This record gives sequence, structure tokens and C-alpha cells, in this order.
Amino acid sequence: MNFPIMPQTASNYAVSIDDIYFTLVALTVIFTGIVTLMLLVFAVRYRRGTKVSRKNPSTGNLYMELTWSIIPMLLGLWIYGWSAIPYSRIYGDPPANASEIFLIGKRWMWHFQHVNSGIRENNELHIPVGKAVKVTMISQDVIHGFYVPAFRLKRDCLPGRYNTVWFRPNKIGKYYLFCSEYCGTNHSEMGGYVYVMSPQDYAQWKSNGGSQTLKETETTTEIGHDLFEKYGCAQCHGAQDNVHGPSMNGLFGTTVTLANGQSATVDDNFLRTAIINPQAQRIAGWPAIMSGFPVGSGDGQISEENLLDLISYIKSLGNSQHAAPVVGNNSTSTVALKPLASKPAVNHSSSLATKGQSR
Amino acid sequence: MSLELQHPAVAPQRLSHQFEQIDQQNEIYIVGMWTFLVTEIMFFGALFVALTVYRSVYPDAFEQAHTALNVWLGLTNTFILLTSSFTAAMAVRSKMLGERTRTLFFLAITIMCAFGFLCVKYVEYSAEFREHHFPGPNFHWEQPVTASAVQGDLSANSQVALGSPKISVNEFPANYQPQQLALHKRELFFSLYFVMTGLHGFHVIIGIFVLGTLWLLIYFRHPTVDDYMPVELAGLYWHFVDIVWIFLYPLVYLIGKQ
Amino acid sequence: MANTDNHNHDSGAGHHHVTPVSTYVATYVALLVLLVLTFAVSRVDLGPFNIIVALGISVVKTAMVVLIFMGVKYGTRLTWFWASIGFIWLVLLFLTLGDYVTRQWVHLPLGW
Amino acid sequence: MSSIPLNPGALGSDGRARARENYLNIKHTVSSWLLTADHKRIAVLYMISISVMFLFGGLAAAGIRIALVRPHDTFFSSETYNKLFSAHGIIMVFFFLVPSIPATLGNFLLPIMIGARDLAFPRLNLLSWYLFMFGAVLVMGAIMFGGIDTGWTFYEPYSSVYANTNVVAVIVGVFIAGFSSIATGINFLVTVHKMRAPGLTWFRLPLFVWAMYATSIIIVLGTPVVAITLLMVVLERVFGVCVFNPACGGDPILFEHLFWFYSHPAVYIMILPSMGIISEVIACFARKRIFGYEFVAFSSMAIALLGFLVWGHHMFVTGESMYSGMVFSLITFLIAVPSAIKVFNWSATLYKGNVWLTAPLVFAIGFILLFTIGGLTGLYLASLAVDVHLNMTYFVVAHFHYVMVGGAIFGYMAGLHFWWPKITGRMYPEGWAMLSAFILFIGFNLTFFPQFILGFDGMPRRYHFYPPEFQMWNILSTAGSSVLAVGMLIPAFYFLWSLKYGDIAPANPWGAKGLEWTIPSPPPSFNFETVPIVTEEAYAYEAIYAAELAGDYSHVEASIPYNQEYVEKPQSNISNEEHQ
Repeated sequence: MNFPIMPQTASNYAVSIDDIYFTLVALTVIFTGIVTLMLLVFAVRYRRGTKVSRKNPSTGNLYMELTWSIIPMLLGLWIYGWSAIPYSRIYGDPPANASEIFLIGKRWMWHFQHVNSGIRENNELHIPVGKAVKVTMISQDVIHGFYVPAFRLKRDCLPGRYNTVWFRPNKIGKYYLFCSEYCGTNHSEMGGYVYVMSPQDYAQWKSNGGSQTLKETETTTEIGHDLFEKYGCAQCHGAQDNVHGPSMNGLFGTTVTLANGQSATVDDNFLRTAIINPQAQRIAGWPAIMSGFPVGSGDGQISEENLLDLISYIKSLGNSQHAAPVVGNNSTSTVALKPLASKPAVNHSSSLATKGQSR
Repeated sequence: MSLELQHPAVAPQRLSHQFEQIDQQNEIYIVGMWTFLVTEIMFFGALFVALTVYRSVYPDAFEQAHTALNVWLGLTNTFILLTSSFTAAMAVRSKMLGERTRTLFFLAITIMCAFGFLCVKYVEYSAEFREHHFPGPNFHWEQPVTASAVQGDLSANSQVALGSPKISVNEFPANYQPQQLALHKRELFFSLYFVMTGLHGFHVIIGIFVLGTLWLLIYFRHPTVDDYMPVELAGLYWHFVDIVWIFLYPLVYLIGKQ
Repeated sequence: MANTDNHNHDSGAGHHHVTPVSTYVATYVALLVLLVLTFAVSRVDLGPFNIIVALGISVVKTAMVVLIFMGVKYGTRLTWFWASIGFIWLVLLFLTLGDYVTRQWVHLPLGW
Repeated sequence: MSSIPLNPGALGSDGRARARENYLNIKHTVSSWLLTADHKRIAVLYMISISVMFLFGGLAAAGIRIALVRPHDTFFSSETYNKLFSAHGIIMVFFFLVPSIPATLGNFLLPIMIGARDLAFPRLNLLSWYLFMFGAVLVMGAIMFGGIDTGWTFYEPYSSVYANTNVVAVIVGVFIAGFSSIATGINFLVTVHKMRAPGLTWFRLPLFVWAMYATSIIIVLGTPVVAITLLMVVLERVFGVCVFNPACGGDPILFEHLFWFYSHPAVYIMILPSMGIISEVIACFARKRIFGYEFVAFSSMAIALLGFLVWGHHMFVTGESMYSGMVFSLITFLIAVPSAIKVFNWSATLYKGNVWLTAPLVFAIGFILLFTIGGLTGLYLASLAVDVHLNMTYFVVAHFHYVMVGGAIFGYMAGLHFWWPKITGRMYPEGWAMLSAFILFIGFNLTFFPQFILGFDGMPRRYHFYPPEFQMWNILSTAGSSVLAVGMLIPAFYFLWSLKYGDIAPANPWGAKGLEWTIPSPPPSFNFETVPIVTEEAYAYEAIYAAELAGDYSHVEASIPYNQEYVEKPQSNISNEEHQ
């Protein structure tokens, strides 16, 4: 006989969320108690035939109405403000030193990639205790939900768009990982465990190459670099070739002006769209010559996994804020460009400028 | 049954069992119809929200995709619908005054306008289908090369569209392949275009059915249309169809700069 | 069956308002002028104002159709109410846009 | 219909009573039922239809509970389990809860309560039932032959691209049923606006009418949005158009926005009519004017209007903008205020009343208790950070069952018992009704309270298999559901029994105020011989209250035993309200 009352608490959010939760429980008990007491006492005391005083029965009282409107409202606003704070942390920007993990949801498994070590694992996530973790997630098919009850943490894993969430595990242990958004037949089997390990254990686990099943030693950034070459990105977006496309050096995190006059921050979602459908948000000043790489496994397509690798590589090129003069043709871009010396410029792409699609 | 009407020439009306007064009955019909139109506003409204959202997210793709539409045909259709709205209002007025011949005349013009609208729509749709702009597995997009394509040079465009993709692989580096899929935000535009205009067209067809039935009933002097209310209500519906198009035309055909 | 024949004349008599033909013709002409204007404005690049002007003209056209062709101008208060509530409620639906506008703001520094 | 005599309640010329004509016995042919334009007959048709749908939905729920007894159930496959909960949700939401009170009790009572002969558009009303039936048959057919596994929310892109079940047929069925609901809504709105009896001003309306009015506004303004949204899913499946599909840049979250724009207010479609019933029942059996009438009336409207501004609280974790979530959360907290106003006003009405503890009142008290818990647990889900943990878990399941079963169904049961004499002309057996009320209350809490704890423990909803440590709570819940099932079956039996063997009901068995109690039970076809003129506010129980305190209970008409010949009694309390 096992009647668990609450889940384990293993992240920086757990306690603050539980505090709000149990405050709400207390309020629920109090208000339900008041209502129950009123109903039962009145119904029994004033039932037909009882000899109790019924002098001056009231059918309305403005002050009472105001009392039971304003008190619940103030309590509600208090809870609202209190609970908005952890919420804005969970889905807000992570601390700068957070280690990054890519998460790909597919029916019906979770695929994790540790960005800095390149370790990949399925349905299991190993993380060191006490260190902030940022999870960038995307789904290959339908909406999934990344849910770790012990962390009080949930985020939907959408197809076509990155969602992020961050947390800091603070207790060693093995915790359930669930899919919270219904995703089809084996929805309830799409889950696994999150292992929060001591730093020593984690270091050892890492040096062993992670999970036994999926041994990968190349980091996502390294894979991304290879892909950058393989897909020919470097031809236009290389270090110094600022003729056909903006250089990726120092691009990440900056604010750019788009061809349609809007401005946008270069973040994960921006890069993703730029790779899949560059024309949707072309940076001002660059010709519309790039055709995108759709998501898929066919020729000329790119998988979700590789997309994340590429983005990881582009991120690694830094987000320098140097106010270098913009190179390029009458560009209004505010991108700070930092030349990268070692990469040779690829020059056979010069024919693109004339033969590419014109708008 | 008391009939005390402001206008001396207004035709007499009949009262249903659940009502007390003819004014009450009239107002109930009008308000009932308006309530129905409110549901229609929300019905189309959701689509306009989708259009606005996607247009703000993918402004360039929408601006490019909309160039495939024929502005002039859209303009013609707007003109046709405004005219039909005018004649519908005139038909209601005539019916209210008991002028049977004029009612039939204006109703006929309204119906003809509706058919005219559908004919123009047919021309537009067939062009879009020829060019594989209908969303789905056969969707295909080519950036119009010259401004003439925008101007509705349908024959020229259709020949190009029937052929193979215009962009050949060898113009690009070997590992750099043109992808139709990359252009799918335009499919989004065409999805919304077809859903919205299709649904609007469906309302036009219903309108033709309703107005045509009324025309026949009035022509054969059926007692149910002694009252002007049926024509009035059909008129309200028809004006609503017009209003939807008043918004559709600028929002779908006239995106951005031409 | 209409047993209460002492009814109030003001309540629903407005529906029998017969609009003069000249009003209808004038409205029709005005609508056509606005249509030409819509088209003409779309040929001029006003930046973000293109869409605002186009929508503004559409709203004016709609108002004319609703008030005159559909006779709401002469309708009862109840007709006014139901004729306007649909358009008002549509604005609520457009609050959806708030989500799309503010999604970009996630990187604003919040102080922690 | 004009051939029906307008004076059906008259005595024969010899002064002896004859079988009084009423809406039930005026004609007996099948076509007289299937082609009727009488709002009361349509209400009965609806009542039968939704009861059948409730049975189907309940069977699906039983399947779910059976599967969840064991952590790794082998009784059903996962496909079957998914189809079961989808069928349960779709049937219960679209074919029971949404039409339940408006289309049955609302249809029956709304015209009578405002002194009208019928709804404004009687044939539209009949059409609405046919649309409902057509949708119901389509959906039931699709569920029987293949089923659907999307859940009742039809989330994209699962529903449009990945599901290979009968999504199209079910959505078309729901779409059609939506139009049935719209037809009812339009009818009610126009009827309330324009067909009130002379003297029946807005602030003399019974609160049930206010509630129906608020409900109709939600139906009319919300349903079209979900209709077009679901239609788009069908178009995506059938024609391959691409509006929400991320494959061409569509945003599944936009689908959620549009879906919840209706589906959150739809919750108020389910609960507001119940609140109206509770107001009637509480006032009647406390023998008091409802406490703070205006506040209760306006809180209905406030709920209806604010209910349209909170849809985003279903999407805090989906990737909706953080700021958008904060706004939606704030408005959600505000909507708790009108609900609190209602609960406190009902409780205060009982204070110093002369409370007659009947089955309807017991159901009403049950409603208030369960709705209080259901409403307060809604605040957990409205709290942004807490929702991150609780969203999509069993906590949500428990919360909305407290609102919809504890709320909507307890309210429906209260109303059904309260007006059963009026509808059928027979009394239900009071003792059995009390028993079933208590069994339902216990069974309900036993079923759904453990799910709050399961949810906080982290058990996600729509899970076929779950970690073994959650098993005991699930067993408790399943045990409770069997009690709940018994509590639902008892009324089914005694209601059917009472149709033939129940005591014959007088016109006003409760000594209640309101126009519906001034006409015979069951009402004649055209409700009122002459248009009633209303001269007093709703719930003017002062005279009855004073009489009862003085020991005079003569206004409560005794039930007439079955074997006695029915003689229409002069009704003293009509003359107050009707001036011919």
C-alpha cells in the first residue's frame, strides 16, 4: 500500500512552487470550510419547523458583497504576483554559465545531445548536480511535452520551433521523465529517467563516453562545423566572404535589420528559420540567393539533429559586440563582423550573385 | 391584427402564433438575422486572425506569394459584389413598397452579379490550379520573373508552370539544391487564400440559392413572400457576404507594395 | 391573436423606414469611389501605412454597407447592439496577436 | 400548429373534469413528435438524446477506469485506450455537457419563465435537434467503426497529419453539432430580448433566464471560431491545405489559440446554466428572495464576458509568449471573483430561511460544495508557476471533473428533480432521490479527489501505463467510479419508474414562485391561455415565508394520488401575477 502525497523535490524551482501550492491548499481548505460550514449550518439550523429566530431576514447587503468580492480578489492578485516570478525564471533567459542540452522529441522517444561533450543518449539524461542546465527542444513530428515532476518543470516540445527551459538540479537521484502532451499510441511509454549525479560520478560517466548504447565523441559544435562545410554554407557565410551572405562570425545574439524593415535578434529560432527558409527573414542588404534546406532525411535536406548541430557551431563562432564597419553592399545590417583568418574564402560561388533568383 | 405603419404604401404582413405584434415579429426577425451574422463574423474572423498572424510572421513570403493573384480580376469581383449589394438593397426597398416587378428585376440583377462573381472566381481558380498553387503534395511555386506575370498574363504563365522546374540544378554548386519545400510559407498563403475565398464563394452559392428561391416564390406569387421580411433577411445575408469581400480584397490581393 | 393592440408605436416601427433611392445611389457611388481609392493607394508605397489605409477604407465601406444598405441606421437599439457586438468581439479574437508580438521579448533582461 | 385549441385546460361543459390536454397527450403519433415545433416536446427529444449520449460517454469512462487499475494494463491495447478517452471526452463535452441544460431544461423552461408561447423561431429549434442528432449519429458511427484517438482537443499537427483514425467524420459531426448549439443560442437570445411578458423587466427575470442569456452569448460568439478551426483540420486532412501544419511554417499554437477561444468559454456554457438552476432551487427551498439578486445576475454576465479573455491559460507551457501568459493568468484570477460572489450569495440565501430539505436542494448544496473545490483548484492552474508543474497532469483532470461533473451534472440533476413534476406531470420518489444524491456525492469525491493527489505527484493525463507507485490512488479512483455509476443508475431507474407509477404532480408541488408554476403540470401546448402580466420581482417569497412561519403550508399543493380523478384546482397564487 503506497499512497504518495507529493513528488520528490530536486530542482531550484521545486521549493518555491511547492510553497505557492501549499498556500493555495491552505486557502482552498479555508474557503471550502467556510462555504461548507455556512451551507450545512444554515440548512440544518433554519430547516423547516425549527424554532430559531428568523427576525430581519436579509436579501442583500452591499458591504457583504464588497467584502466577498474584494478579499478573494486581493488574495488572487497576491498569488498571481507570487507565482509569476518563478514562471518568468523558468522560461526566461538562463544564467550565462548554463550547460546546454539539445532535446529532440519524436514518437515515442526522447533524444538528448550534450552540447559541450557531444554525448548523446535516448530516454535518459545524465546531468551533474548543482549546475544550471538549459534545454533547447524541438519535435520531429507532433507536439510532445518535456516533463520532470521532481523538477516541477514542464515545457512543450513543438515541431518547427525551438522552446527553451532551464533549471538547476539540486538533489542527486533518479527521477521520472514523462511526455506530458498527448502524442499518439505509445504516448504513455514515451518517457525515461533523469539522473542527477554528483560531480565526480558525472565526470566519470562523461569520461566513459556516456551511455553505452550511443557512443559519440564528437561534440555538436564539431559536427556542426563539418556540416557547415558539407552543406556548402561556408561558400557564402564564411569568414571573409561578405559578398553573397552575411558572415556567421559574431552573428549570434546580435540584433539585425531585416529586408522588410523589421529588426530581429539572432537566436536559435532565427537561425533555424534562416536555414530552412532564408527568404522569410532575409537580413537587409543581402541578395535573395539562398534556397533553404528543408527538414528531412532526403537529398539536400537536413535533419532536426543536424540543424541543432549547425546552430551550435554558429553559436560557437561567438557573439562579439565589436562595432566593426559593416562590409557588404549598401548594407543596413547592424551585424558586427569579425574576420576569421584561418578559413580560406571559397570563391567559386561568385557566379551565384548574377544567376540567382531575383526578387 | 393591427397594422399601423409609418409608410402608407408598405405591404401588409402576417403574424406567427408565438408573437403578439407585427413590430415585435419584424424586430425579432431582424435581430435574429443579425445574431446569425454575428456568428458569421466570428466564423470568418478566425480566418482573418490566422491571416494576420501569418502575414506578420512571414511578411516577405506573403508579399511574394500574393503576386500570383490577379489584382484586376479581384477588382472586378469587388465591383460586382458592391453592385449586387446595391441592387439587393433596392430589391428590399421595392418589396417593402409592394412593387413586385421592380423587386423581381433587382433580385435578378443581384443573382446575375453573384453568378458573374463565381465566373470570375472560376477563371482565377483555374489559373491557380494550372500553376499548381493549390496547397498539397502538388504545390509548386515559381517566382514570377517579370511584372507582366503579375498583370495576369495567364497563358504565358501556364505554359511555364506546366513544364519542369525552371531553376535547373547546374546553375548552383553541386551540393546546393533548389528545394520546393523551402518555399512552403507561400503554401501557407495559398492555403489561407483558398480557404477564405472558397468559404466566401460557398456563401455566395448559398446566397444564389436563397435569392433564386425568393425570386421564384415572388414570381409565382407564393403567399409566404407576401411579406417583405424574407427579402429583407436575404438582403442582410447578402450584404454580409459583400462585407467579407470588402476586407478580403485588400488583405489578400493588395498586400504590400505592388 | 394580437390581443394587445394598444402597443407602443416607437418600439419597432422603425423597420418600416423606406430609404430614398437617392441615398442608396449615393452610397453606391461612394463605395465605388472608395474601391478605386483602395486600389490606387495600394499602388503607392507608404510602408506600414499601406495596410492601415487599406483597412481604414474597408472599415468605412463596411460602415456604409451596414448603416445604409442593411438599414441599421434606422434600426432599433437592439439592432444596433447586435450589429456592433460581432465586430467588437472580433477585436478580442485579435488579442491572439499579443502572443506573437511578445514572443520576441523573451530575451529581455529581467534582472536575474 | 394553428389547429391546436388555445384553451386546452378548460373543464368540460358539465363541470366534470376530463383528461386535460397538455403538450404530451395532445397527439400521440410519431410524426407529431418528430415534426413538432413545440419547445417542450423538442426539450424532451433532447433529453432522451443526451441521456443516450451520456450512457455512451459513461461506458467509455468505465473502460478508462478499468484500464487504470493496473499500472501496466493488458486488458486494452494502447490504441484502444486512446480511443476510449477520446470518445469519452468528445461525447461528454460536445454531445452531453454543452447541450445538457440549455437544450433540455432551457428549451423547456425559458419561454414559460418569460411568459411566451414558444421560442422566437420554433422551426429553427427543431432544426437544431436534427442537426444535433445528425452530428451525434455521425460521431457515434465513427467511434463504433474505427474510433478516433486524438483526444477531444484535436491538437495539431497530430490530428491533421499523424492520426490515422476517423478524425474527419468525428470533426464533421462536432461541426454540425456546433451549428445545432448556435441555433439554440440565437433562439434564446432573441426570445429573451423580445418576448418577455408585459411587466417582466430585466431585473424581474428569474436568474435561470439570466444564466441562459449569458450562456447563449457565449455560444453565439464562441462556437463559430472553433467550427472554422476544426474545419481547417478537416481541410488539412482531406485537401492537404496547410494552415497549422509546421511543415509549411504553420503554427500549431495558433490552432490552440483558436481552439481555446471557444473551448474555454465552453466551460462556462456548461456551468452557467447549472448556476442558474441552483439560484432557482436555493431561493425556492429557502423560501427567500435570492441574496443579492443583481450581483448574481451580473456575475453571470461578468463570467460570460471575462470568460472570453482567459483562453491563453491553457497554454502556459506550450511556448506561448511569457508575457501573454502573464496577462491571461491575471484575468483568470479576476474571473474567480464573480464565481466567489455567486457561492457566497447562495450560502447567504439560506441564512434565516425556512429551509425545506428536498432532493433538489440536496443536489444544489452538493453542487455548491463541489463547485467551490473545483473553482478553487482552478486557481492552482491559473497560477503561472504552479501550472508549469500541474498542467497536463491528473490535477487538471480532477479539477475540470469537479467543475463539470460536480458542477454541471449536479446542477442538471437538481434541475431535473426540481422541474420533473412540471415536465412529466409525475412526482419522483423523494427517498430514492435523496439516497442517490448522497451516493453520487460520495462516489464522486472518491473518484476524483485522489486524482488531485495523482496530479501533484506528477502523473500525466491520457496515460495508459503509469509508474507503479501511483497504483493505489488509481485503484481508489476506480472504486469510487463504480459508486458513482451506481449513483447515476438509481435516478435512471426511478425517473423511468415515476413516468408510470409516480404520484400525479399538481401545478405547483413546491409552492414555488415563477411563471412556470402558474400553469398546469404538464403544461398545455401553448403554455399560457392569455399573456401573463408580471407585477412583482422574481422570488417574491415573502408572503409564503410569513405564512409558513405561521404554520400555514396550504400553498404547497399536495400530490394527487394516482387513482384519483384529476380535477383542476383553483390556484390562489396565480391571481397575484396574472391580471386579465
